[in-house]
Amino acid sequence: MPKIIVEVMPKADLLDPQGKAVANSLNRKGHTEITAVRIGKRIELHYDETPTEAQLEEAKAFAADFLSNGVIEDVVAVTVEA
Amino acid sequence: MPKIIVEVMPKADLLDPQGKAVANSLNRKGHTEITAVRIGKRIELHYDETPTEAQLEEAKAFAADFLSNGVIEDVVAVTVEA
Amino acid sequence: MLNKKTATNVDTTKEAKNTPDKHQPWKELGLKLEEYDEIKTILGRRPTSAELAMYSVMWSEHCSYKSSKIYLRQFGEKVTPEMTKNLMVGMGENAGVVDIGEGWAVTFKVESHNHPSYIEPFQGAATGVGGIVRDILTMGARPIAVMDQLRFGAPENPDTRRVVDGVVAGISFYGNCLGLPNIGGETVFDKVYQGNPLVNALSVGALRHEDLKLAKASNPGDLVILFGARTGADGIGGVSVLASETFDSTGPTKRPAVQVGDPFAEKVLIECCLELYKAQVVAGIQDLGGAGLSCATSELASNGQAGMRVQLQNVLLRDDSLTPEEILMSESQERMMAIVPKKDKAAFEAIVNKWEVEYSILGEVIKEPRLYINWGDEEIVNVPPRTVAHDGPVYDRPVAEPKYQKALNKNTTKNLEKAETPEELATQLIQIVTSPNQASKNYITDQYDHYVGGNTALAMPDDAGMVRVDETSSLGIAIATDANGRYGQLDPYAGAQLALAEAYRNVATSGAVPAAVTNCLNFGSPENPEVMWQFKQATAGLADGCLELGIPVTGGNVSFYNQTGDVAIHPTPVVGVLGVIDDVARRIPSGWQDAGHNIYLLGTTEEELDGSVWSEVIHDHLGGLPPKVKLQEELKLAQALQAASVQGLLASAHDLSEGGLAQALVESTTRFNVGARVFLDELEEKNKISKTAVLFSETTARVLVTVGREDDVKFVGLCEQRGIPITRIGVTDTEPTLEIQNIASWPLATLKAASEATLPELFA
Amino acid sequence: MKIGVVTFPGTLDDRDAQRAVRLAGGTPVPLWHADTNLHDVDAVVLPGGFSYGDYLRCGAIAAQAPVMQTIIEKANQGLPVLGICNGFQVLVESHLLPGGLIRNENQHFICRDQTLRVENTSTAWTNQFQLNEEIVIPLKNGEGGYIADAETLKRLEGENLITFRYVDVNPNGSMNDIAGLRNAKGNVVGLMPHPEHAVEAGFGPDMPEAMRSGVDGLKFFTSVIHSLVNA
Ligand SMILES: Nc1ncnc2c1ncn2[C@@H]1O[C@H](COP(=O)(O)OP(=O)(O)O)[C@@H](O)[C@H]1O
Ligand SMILES: [Mg+2]
Repeated sequence: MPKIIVEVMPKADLLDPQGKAVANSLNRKGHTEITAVRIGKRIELHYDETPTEAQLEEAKAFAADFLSNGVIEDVVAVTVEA
Repeated sequence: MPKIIVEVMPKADLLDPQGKAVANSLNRKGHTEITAVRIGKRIELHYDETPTEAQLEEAKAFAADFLSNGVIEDVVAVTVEA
Repeated sequence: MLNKKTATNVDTTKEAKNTPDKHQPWKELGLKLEEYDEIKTILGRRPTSAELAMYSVMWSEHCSYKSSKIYLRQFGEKVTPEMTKNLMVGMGENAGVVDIGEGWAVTFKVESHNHPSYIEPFQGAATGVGGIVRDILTMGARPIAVMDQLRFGAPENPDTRRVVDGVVAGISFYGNCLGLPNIGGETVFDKVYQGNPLVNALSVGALRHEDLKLAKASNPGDLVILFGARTGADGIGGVSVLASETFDSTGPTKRPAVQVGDPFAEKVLIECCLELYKAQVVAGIQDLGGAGLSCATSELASNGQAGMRVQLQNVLLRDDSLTPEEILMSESQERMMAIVPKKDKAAFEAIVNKWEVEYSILGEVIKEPRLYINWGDEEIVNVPPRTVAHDGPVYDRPVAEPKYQKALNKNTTKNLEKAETPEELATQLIQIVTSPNQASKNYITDQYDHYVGGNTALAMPDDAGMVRVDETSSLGIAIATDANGRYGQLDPYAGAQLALAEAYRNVATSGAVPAAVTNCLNFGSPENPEVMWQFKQATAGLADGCLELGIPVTGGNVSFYNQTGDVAIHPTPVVGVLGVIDDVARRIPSGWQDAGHNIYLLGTTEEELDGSVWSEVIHDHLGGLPPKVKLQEELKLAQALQAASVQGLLASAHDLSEGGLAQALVESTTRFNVGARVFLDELEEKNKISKTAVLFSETTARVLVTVGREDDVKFVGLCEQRGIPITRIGVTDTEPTLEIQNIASWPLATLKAASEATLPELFA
Repeated sequence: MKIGVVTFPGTLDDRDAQRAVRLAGGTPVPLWHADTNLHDVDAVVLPGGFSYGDYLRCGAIAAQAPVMQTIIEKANQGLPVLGICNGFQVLVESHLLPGGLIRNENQHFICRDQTLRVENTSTAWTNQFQLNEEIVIPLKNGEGGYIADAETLKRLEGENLITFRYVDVNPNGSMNDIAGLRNAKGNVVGLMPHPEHAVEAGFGPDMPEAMRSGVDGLKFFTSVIHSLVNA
């Protein structure tokens, strides 16, 4: 099924308590080489037909102002998967 | 910074209430060509040095049994980003 | 939206007649050969695969109560007219309904979601809450509160954390998101629940008398409408065998066994249903829970003594690949089925559209008591609905007293070493009040919203939860639930009565008048005669106890097959008692708020340590006989508390149960940081018991109260007049210290911190 | 005085907020998310709950609702708006207030009686409090951790926009102990704790004097009525 995939991460300089909790837990389990964990979202948008260039542009726009909150998050990728 | 990126999605057969709510909202805004939305996680593991093959294997293992819940989620990708 | 599957690979009734000898996977679906033969006799042919799906799930233990039915009957039989005069709906419906006066009624019920909560604790517990709330909604009521009764494995076992985390988060997620205050529950750790935690959830709802709804379809021509979430492949792992039989090449291979909940969808569904009720456009309504559409269609038709014609292709799907059998068995959450008169169709549609709830018309009610289900043009189900929903198999399974029972009962606490010195007693007291089962449950209950609605008068950690039902009159209800598996193991008959007595006492302690009972009977495998004996004893105990206390059982739930490997859990009959209070402002707090009050212990303390927390925590011992059941004394005590509450004589009341007097003293003082000086010598002498028993005995029919100086004479007189044993054991104090004379003295901050540290240390 | 209380699908504390308005002497007016008409209300409360399930981000989907477009416009013109918990999240997602709210530091939903300090009394919703008054208000949320970048925080502190701060315990890891904010004009106020759950003795938070007797939340609603009367 054709998709657009939007990836959103918490801003690098802001707190990510969930990532911190996971990092602590992995460190406790002995994975001490992991210095930090950040947890973001992977959002799949499904389409019946391969999305057009225009639809991709639209998706980039609503990824920036609805699927993410620019105050605390960054959109790190918007890609088409045919 | 070297990273391993783990991507986790809700299992296709199961309800994804979050994706459903976002799909409805996008449809209401006129993006009716979007047939469904699924929302998963994008987890970044940070390392000081580029992770080794062995560390990638380790990450794959704990991605499957700790970072995701196999009963309701699938790990869709585990990739190194140098 | 029609399903893309062509009707040609569907097993039709016509096909069933033509291929009588076709092999069917009845065994894989959990049916016995006799049951399969019985289905063939009913139908006069082999069932279609869709019919087989329906019968197998509706005749399962979970849906048909085939092993428990003959025992549950006594809840309806051991009653007096006085007991049932306020019952608007008794057992047998989704939930019982009790008239509480002023035109108000309440409905409440507790249900288990044990097995799903072990596989996937978060979703299992979440959907458990969702399911019980829909049962309450189905009666026409607005759900007003929830409670949860939880039992986990040993706290130190690493898997316990996974289950605790998931279950608590799931209940918190779903209940909070629905906007239902969580007003209480239970949390118990015991290794017998290691591979089989118990997750029971209770919901209570309120309705005006005229809003009562029943799950029945009786008027021919009325529409059958499915609304709410779409149907997907949830919770049908087991039916895959049918799919693979029917569609070996094209069909799906493995379906998920779990269900995922969407509390947001349920919240919208609640508001939508309440608006539909108000508009009076539904003639009957049923929630979809276990057994999904199989259950809803057959029960509605059977209850209404009518039939139904259904087009299964009209079901809105989340996933087009579902087979008809899977659609019939799907346990997708947040769905309801309404029976709507044709003239009300437009009004119905306007309301569901307003709430953006999806719906589809599946068919209509017919006069002939037969359920016809079509898949396109093909008939795939043609059955008498009663045979699916109500006339399932009934078993009188063998019972046998467990072989270990006599030895267990003989192994009393008599010879266990008892503390003598003040130091030893003080150490044991701290060990007990900080043990996981006795320690503060704040770590869990702080994750639950108890404020939403603005009507919560009492909640955790009070003895009972209490909510206001009517803002104008302040009419309210109180609920407490209890069960003690250790007592149940020692004596299941008494164990059930002790659970009842404690819940009853807790409700009375809050100032409410006990009015009705619900239960969730958690047991091992009914195929084990020893378990069946426990079940028989427990149900008899509960029914006899209710008769003696004069309050009816209005409904409940049975959960069998709770075991780790071959080892059954302790019998755990969770009993919920509902009380009514004319004015919630009159509620009695359990914590102490004022200094200078007299502290009284009501009731008599006996040397009863068998099965106690003391025997568990200090000696890791379980044996002997549980505390004596004293229902007549419970009755008198409840009436005295009631009278004292009406006269406003009580500053606080707290029931004594697990952990005995010591536990109650610590809870009452630490609650609001009001200290006490306590002297127990008189108790010891008067009751001729050991110091250990004074502190830790679990004798029933006891309550700890505090009374202001000005009410003292009156209150003591009231108790004496009613023959309630009363002993003054101390006085509350401004000093934030609990001093037990001749034993020890603790700063309250220390006690509180120690009690609150236990669960976070284990699970945070 | 007509005070609108918005109901989104998934809103939970709308009836509580209406009760609070009533107990303060105002007239509550229910507003529906799909409606753009505010029915001439004099002020608006965005109550708590899980609008649209709080999916994606808390308040994100609600911020797109038709009623919010009107509220944003009127708020910018000075209409008093109070966002409580989920309502605060909606205000943040609507950019009427800066920053963001993320999962509590301990990863759990938290329900507790919380002490707050009122650090700003020149708003439509806090003028009946004393400056630096400490009040007890129930807090209940899963995603109440306030975050903002360093520059925003500096501005909030510098311009005295932090209206409520947690006292004794910072329950959710909020930066600078922030429990609530106002906008520059003081007509828009948002906070995580729930004043509407502290308006009626017997059903409020525990207080030193007596169990469940706290009514500190009432002043939010008498404040707005006062400011409207004196407007
Ligand atoms: N232990 C019990 N005591 C009394 N009634 C019971 C008990 N178990 C089940 N029942 C009653 O049997 C009926 C069917 O129960 P159940 O299948 O749990 O209801 P539902 O179909 O709503 O889930 C209900 O009326 C329930 O109250
Ligand atoms: Mg039901």
